[in-house]
Amino acid sequence: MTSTVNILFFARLREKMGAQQLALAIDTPVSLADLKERLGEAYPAFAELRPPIMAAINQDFAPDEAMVQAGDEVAFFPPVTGG
Amino acid sequence: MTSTVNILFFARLREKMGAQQLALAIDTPVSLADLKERLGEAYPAFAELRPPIMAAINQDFAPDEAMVQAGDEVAFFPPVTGG
Amino acid sequence: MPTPIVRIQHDRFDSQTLESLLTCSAGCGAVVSFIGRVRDHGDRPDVIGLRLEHYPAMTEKILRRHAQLAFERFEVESIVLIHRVGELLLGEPIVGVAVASAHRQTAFDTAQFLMDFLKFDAPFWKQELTASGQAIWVEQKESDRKRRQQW
Amino acid sequence: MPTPIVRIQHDRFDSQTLESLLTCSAGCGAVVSFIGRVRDHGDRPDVIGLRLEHYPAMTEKILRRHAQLAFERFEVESIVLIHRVGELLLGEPIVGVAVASAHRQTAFDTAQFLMDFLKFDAPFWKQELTASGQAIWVEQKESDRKRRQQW
Repeated sequence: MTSTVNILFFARLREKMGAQQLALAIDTPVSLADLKERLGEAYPAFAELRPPIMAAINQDFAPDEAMVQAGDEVAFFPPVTGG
Repeated sequence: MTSTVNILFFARLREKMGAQQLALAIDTPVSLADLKERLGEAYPAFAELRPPIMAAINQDFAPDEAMVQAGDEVAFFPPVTGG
Repeated sequence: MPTPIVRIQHDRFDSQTLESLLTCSAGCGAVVSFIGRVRDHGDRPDVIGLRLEHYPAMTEKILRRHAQLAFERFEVESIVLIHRVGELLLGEPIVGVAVASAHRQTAFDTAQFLMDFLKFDAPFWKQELTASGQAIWVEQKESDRKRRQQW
Repeated sequence: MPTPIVRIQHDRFDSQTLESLLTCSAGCGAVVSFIGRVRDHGDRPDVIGLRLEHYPAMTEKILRRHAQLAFERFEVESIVLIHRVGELLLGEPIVGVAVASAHRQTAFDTAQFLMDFLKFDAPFWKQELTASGQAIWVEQKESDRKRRQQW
């Protein structure tokens, strides 16, 4: 089933992507690793982002193996530097 | 040389001695241990104080071997409980 | 379990703000507070301020979870967490943590636990603003990673 | 070396008092404060307050020396120590410590160092006042002796 996944970018990644948010049409469920692969194909700027890149699914940190479901909110960002 | 040493008591010791302060005529210099011995002879209440008893000479903690000079201020008190 | 007070705000705050939000019953013997401020020596010497970005929905969720973890782990009565976002000048408070507990050591441990977690897990990103008009992203520090892992 | 602010007083104080006495330059990134309060569970369950006695000349000398030791040992910018004497009611602050430093861990360590020393070396003695009109001297805690020795 093809769904639209909402993807957010923060800080340096937001700047490099030139967008805070974009939507990706993708078959779900899909692993975060596969979603990143597809995102890099659709947006060359994503493929060029240099690591480390952190990810969150529905506002929780998520590893590459985590599954993204239809309607989930995915976010990519650099290591945090608050406090 | 016989001097007058000023002696202070605090907290439980002050209550047991019934005095905040007393003067003792004693040959100086004298070790704190000897001064305590003489104090116990002159004031039976002092001999009856139960340990632990801390001592200070001129507002610094002092062990039994420390020497008391003429004009020094000696203080006896229980372990501290501030903060 | 008590509810932590979590605030993410543009407005300045001070120790009085933290104290007024903290609950401290008759059994509360110790209050520890920490305030982090914008320093003039960040990664760059000519920094004149910071700009703080965050991921609003996640920030609040993570900070509340940290506080819940602290309530499970330590015997504390009340926790306040304040983190600022937006543009901050030198000397201004960035982050504030206050903890009330029956005991001193517990209050100190909890405040440090909360700060160590926050530094590593809360989705805030800092840019240093320099006198020459640059805005440069701050890198995460290895020392913060180590502190987080010690718990 | 900086001069610590040391106050021994009857009057109440709060976090605002500590903050206002603390010096915090542009290089100061961290402020840690501790406030100890009168609890309703001291050695006795029916305590309604405390009476604090001290040895004035020695108290001031010892607290200043503790602060000097802290300045020698830790890279801190400013230290404030306030200790109350006289009669205190439940919930009132007894002791306050505030430390300003460039770094968070240093500020936390210094505040704990100061409290651990104060608990064991500063000539204050506490009496618990009970509902039944008794005034009972508090005993020194073994845990405080151990904390002091760890430094």
